Amino acid sequence: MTDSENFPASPGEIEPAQPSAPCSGGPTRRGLIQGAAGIAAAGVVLARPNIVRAASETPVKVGFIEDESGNLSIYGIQKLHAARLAVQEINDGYTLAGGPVGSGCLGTMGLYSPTPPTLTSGPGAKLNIINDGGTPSEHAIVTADTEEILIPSGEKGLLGRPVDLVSSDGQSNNTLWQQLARRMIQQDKVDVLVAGFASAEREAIRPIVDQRKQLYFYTNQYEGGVADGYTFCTGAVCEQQVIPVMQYMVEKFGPKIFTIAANYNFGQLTAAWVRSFAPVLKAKVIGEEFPPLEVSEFSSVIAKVQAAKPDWVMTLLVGQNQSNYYPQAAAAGLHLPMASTVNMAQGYEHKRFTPPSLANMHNAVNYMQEIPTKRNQDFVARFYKMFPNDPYLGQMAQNTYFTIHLYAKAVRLIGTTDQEKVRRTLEAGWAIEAPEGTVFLEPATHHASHYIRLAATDEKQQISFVREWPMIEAWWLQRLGVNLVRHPEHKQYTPQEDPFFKMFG
Amino acid sequence: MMRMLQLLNGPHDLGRGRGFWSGMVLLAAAFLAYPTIASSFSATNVAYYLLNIPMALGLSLLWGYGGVLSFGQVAFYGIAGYTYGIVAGNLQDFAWGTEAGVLAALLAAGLSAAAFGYFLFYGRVAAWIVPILTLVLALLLATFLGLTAGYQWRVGDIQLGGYNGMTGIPALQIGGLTFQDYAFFYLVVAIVAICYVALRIWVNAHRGQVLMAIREDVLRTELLGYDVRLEQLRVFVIASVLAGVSGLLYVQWGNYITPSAMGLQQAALPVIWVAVGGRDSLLAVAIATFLLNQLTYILSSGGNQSALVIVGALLVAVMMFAPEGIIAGLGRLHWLHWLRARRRAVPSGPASSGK
Amino acid sequence: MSGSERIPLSRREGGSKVLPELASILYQFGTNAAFLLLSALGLIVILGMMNIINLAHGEFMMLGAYVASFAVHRGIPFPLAVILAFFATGAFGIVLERLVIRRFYGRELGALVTTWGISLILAQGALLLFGPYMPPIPIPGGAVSEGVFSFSVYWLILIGISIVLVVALTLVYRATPFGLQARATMQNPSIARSLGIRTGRVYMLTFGLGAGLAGLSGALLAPATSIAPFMGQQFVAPAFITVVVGGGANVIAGAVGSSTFLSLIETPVSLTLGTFYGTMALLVMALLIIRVLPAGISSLGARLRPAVAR
Amino acid sequence: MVNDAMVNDAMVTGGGGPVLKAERLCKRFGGVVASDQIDFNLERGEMRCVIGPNGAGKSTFFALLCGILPPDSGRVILKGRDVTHLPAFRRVRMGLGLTFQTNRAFHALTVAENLETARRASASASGAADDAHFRAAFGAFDLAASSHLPARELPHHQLQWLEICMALRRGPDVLLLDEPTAGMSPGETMYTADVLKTLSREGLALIVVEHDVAFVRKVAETVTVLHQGSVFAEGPVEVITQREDVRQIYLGRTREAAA
Repeated sequence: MTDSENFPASPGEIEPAQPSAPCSGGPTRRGLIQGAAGIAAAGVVLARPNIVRAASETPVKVGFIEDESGNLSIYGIQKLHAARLAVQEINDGYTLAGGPVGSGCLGTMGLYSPTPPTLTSGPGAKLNIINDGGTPSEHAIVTADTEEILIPSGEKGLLGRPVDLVSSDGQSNNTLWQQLARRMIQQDKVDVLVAGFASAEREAIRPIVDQRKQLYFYTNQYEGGVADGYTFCTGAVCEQQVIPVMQYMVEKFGPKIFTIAANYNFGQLTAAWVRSFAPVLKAKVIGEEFPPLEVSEFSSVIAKVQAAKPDWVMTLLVGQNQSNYYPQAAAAGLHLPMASTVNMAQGYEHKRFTPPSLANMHNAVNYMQEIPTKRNQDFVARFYKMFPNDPYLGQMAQNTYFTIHLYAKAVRLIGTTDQEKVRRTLEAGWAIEAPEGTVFLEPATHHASHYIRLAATDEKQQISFVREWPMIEAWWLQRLGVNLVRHPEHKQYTPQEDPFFKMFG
Repeated sequence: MMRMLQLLNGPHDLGRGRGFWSGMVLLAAAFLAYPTIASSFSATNVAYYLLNIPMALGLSLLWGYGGVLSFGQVAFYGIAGYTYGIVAGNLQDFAWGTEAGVLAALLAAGLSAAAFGYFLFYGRVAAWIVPILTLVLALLLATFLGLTAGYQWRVGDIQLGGYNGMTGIPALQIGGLTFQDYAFFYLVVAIVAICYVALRIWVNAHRGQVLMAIREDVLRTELLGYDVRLEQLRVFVIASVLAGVSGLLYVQWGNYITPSAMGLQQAALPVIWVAVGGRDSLLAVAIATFLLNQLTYILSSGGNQSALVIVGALLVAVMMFAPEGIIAGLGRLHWLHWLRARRRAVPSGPASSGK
Repeated sequence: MSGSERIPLSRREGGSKVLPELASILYQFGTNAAFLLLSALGLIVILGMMNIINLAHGEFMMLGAYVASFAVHRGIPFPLAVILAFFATGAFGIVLERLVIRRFYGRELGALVTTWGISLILAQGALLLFGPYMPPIPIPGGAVSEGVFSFSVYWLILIGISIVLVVALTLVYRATPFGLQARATMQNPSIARSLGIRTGRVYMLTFGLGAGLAGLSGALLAPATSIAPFMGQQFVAPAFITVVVGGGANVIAGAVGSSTFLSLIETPVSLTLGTFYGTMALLVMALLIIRVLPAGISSLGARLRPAVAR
Repeated sequence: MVNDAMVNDAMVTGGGGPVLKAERLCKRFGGVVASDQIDFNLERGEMRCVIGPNGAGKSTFFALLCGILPPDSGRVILKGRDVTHLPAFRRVRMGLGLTFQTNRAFHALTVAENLETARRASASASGAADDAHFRAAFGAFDLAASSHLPARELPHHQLQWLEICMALRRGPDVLLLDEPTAGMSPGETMYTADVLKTLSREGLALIVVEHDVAFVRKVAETVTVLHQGSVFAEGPVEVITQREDVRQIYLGRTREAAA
């Protein structure tokens, strides 16, 4: 239990809560969302005014499964702690700024538009692959300029009930994950499930989630493609990370790319993205290597990279064994610029590895604790006040943090924890002021747009952010025509199902 | 029929006689009645503790009765699980599609065990190489399946799925009945009961005696005129098909399987269950499998990270202080009196009258 | 200590393209072989001399890496830390032998299962005690370059060290009183005992030596890997494959032979087809060897006591 | 099954000549020659003792005859059929029975189960006449009373007898016994000798590898002496045991071992 002194002003008396400032500091999408905040779009979103009820005995249960032991625990413990922080803040009477962005637009659009609606474009818009980056352009969104993102929610807890974090350790064991998911859903009857690091874990529990119609958040960065009516994915996906980092690397270092990717789902799929989008960026993948996850000795990979002479290397290596690549490459004198979507932001390799193993590494991230904005520094301070001994606060932890706040906001708005209604409310389209920046939850795809920054390391593995894209959508599922509001489905798409990728094998 | 009952009551497992079998019937009745008081969640969980028993019984037969240790039974568990996923997944819209999946899965487990076992037993490798090679087989399969993430790795409509595994595996359907929740629980209880009874008859029948003869003395058995290689291969195939039965039940339970089901830690578990229970008693192995699965679940779902340490320590302690197994040891204590009483009834003569 | 300087091996500008290619292949071959040999060394001593199949071998290597990491981050120079790892892991091995392993002489399968239990305890115990990872050890030495390729000095040193270790081990077993006693005990424990050799002590020291060598290898490989509780798993398969393929009457020669042979297979396959196929080739090769060369296996098996069943 | 049928044919056609025959059997281990050009013939109904000092190659010869070891060169002919490349269990199915130097009955099984295991070794059933040997031995050794005891509870000599009965259970034509009386008291040894002699008289061919000269004198007609892997002498028991050179290698070695 932390004290609340480190939080901004304590809310005095609890007032009947307004829907916590819908759209305050939220986005306005020119031509689309203007004034939308005021329009209480019927049926779905504001069906019931929010009333603070008498404190009830039954808490709101947030089910939470992560790996607190085993191989993946360096990520799982971060996420658990971030979830604790979010629950603590909710119970202390705080919320993150934000609200439904288009109660009159996007949610409705999702329900009635024949083509999937997006935030950046209306119906029938063209595929907008890359935001130019840098300064917001005519077509970019207007982000909130507030730095005070943690604001009083008007009540302690949620709907007058305390929020409980029901957490379990999945121990990197898929069978245990299934058992725990069943227990959370069937026995603990959690109101929402926030769980999953590895894609395998998500895929292990998704059938159970679907069978029981459980509201489920997956907060990890992943390979993309999950289109599931009961699942919301709030982490970054390939199109948000791969293409920005490639664009930067090609501009800065040259067009010849060598990809080293873990030989499993994430690595294969992400490598397919790199291969397919290189021609779009006038670059070329001149070599690819897929070492198995078990491999920890990389001399032949390193030799191949040296022989191919690329301008830079895309490293999509995963797990303990494969992280050996970096010190081995550095020791072998391979000092090419590197890009990645997995390292640093989660496993804080730049802090763990001795320089210069991870020097000259680039990663497009939606969050790292080094982000120099005030809202982030406040967040980092709150986190370390609660967990002073933690080694790092990473991307997935931040995603978990804002996701739980987002859920609480939706519940507060609709006034019930009824999962079907909360899901419908979330499908109105939401913005939330996360530590990274403004994040939009897109109704049609159940994915989030992110504020993406390009983090680069110097010789001493210090982080600097060399470019930023204030909003990149998860546009790929939109391109495939996924509209979960109108056509709920329960599958994971792979790039092979998209004709664009087929052109590149 | 009487002969079957006699064999069932035979000496090569714990427990005999009217009292024991009444107890077993009561136990079975208790399992059958369990769903009336339990939630479908608890029933599903208990089904999980039970569904590994066929694999454990198979390993008990192979190791405890036959003296051949395999670390790779999970390989056949996985082969059956994946085969069922592929066949039943492709045929699920047809009548008898899932049954065809079951058949294909058991065949795949049996045939692959026969092929692999041929190399092991007809190559007459040393006893300690069998566990190492079976382990290598399991790891090889796990590695291979982990690499099948690409779109090219599909059979019909079914994607192998690499590390993320194969999802959406259909539940078994017979007629209009789909084996889920309570129905699945009953299915598991029935299969476990059938496996136990059948194996108990088997070990007390002639083949079981030959198996124990091989465990005691390979050369002696061979020089009685038995083809030891064939006998070992036969029991290896039976044990692997039983592992396949568990694999089948597992994919029904979770509608899902990943390569990690054949990984290093999973491979360790059957050996632990069998060793802790008492490898030369089917009953002890079944009980230990149930209890240890429950223990692991309780420890880990309570957020306790020391589950692996505790299970490992248990294994070491058992191997050091009770190599015959904890449950078998306890069981023998109890049955000792009964045995002694019985022995007195046997005319004792030859020991003294032999000259 | 900085890995950034690159010393050119050859001064010829635009010289032959063959030489660097050849050097690169040789280097990879050497590192692959050294990796296999180092992974297998401790295992081979324990198996060859005692008939104990030590499935906790990977965890002994993990212990060595942990000790080295501790030492290095308390200011002890890396070479000293490696030696410390040898003695610390060796001492741990001796304690373990006295407490547990000695009950299992003549019961190979019992030892196999027990050491597996020990490996679970050690790995998860390390996680509980020290957390999910240890601070890394920087790779000593820089790199030398030849053409477009550059090679890690440290791996070159490791290749040298593995040769030195093999020679030293051979000398210990050929030319010291302990080696003589060990070989006598290995051939016939009861006769050795009747000749006044304290076979219990020989077993204890042999197990300690095997454990120490595992720790030494773990410490030596630590800079090239991430030091974590489950790091031992990555060595288990290569180590056992090396041992099973090695076989032969002379364990040390067997290990040298099989690591050389396996890397001869692995290196070209990795280079032409990819790392995945390299690893697969290693595993498939092991299975084939076992089937095609039953003599290798049987000569290995014949040395085991005749207890075929238990 | 096909093989068994062929084996049965061989049994039918293989009458006449010696029932078991070894031709120029050689086996070496490294530099040690364990068997050196051994020629050996055993007639039907013959009782032969093979003796020799420790290390003379008796056990190797025994292993070569029953197929535990493959010979480097030479042939083994059982009932007229070349069995040199047949695995041990096939030779057993053809009519070879044997016991080991150390007792190797199955301790976990009962006496009855041990015998049952021996009886059902293969599909090819044995004739009723052959069964007579077993019944005679079983009666003589008085094992019926302990049928339901686990073998581990039998006294030592009865275990030896049980093993002989197991070897006889399927009605072999040739019985190979490796030191069948090791560890028995003199009384038990002589009783065993009597039973074996009876069996031999009833037409069973026997080879007994032995150490105990008293026992050899009692049972054998012909004795083969092995020394350093080859046949040193062969002949009637009275002649051989009187020969000075035989006594020398035998006693010399014995004295050495005692020293």
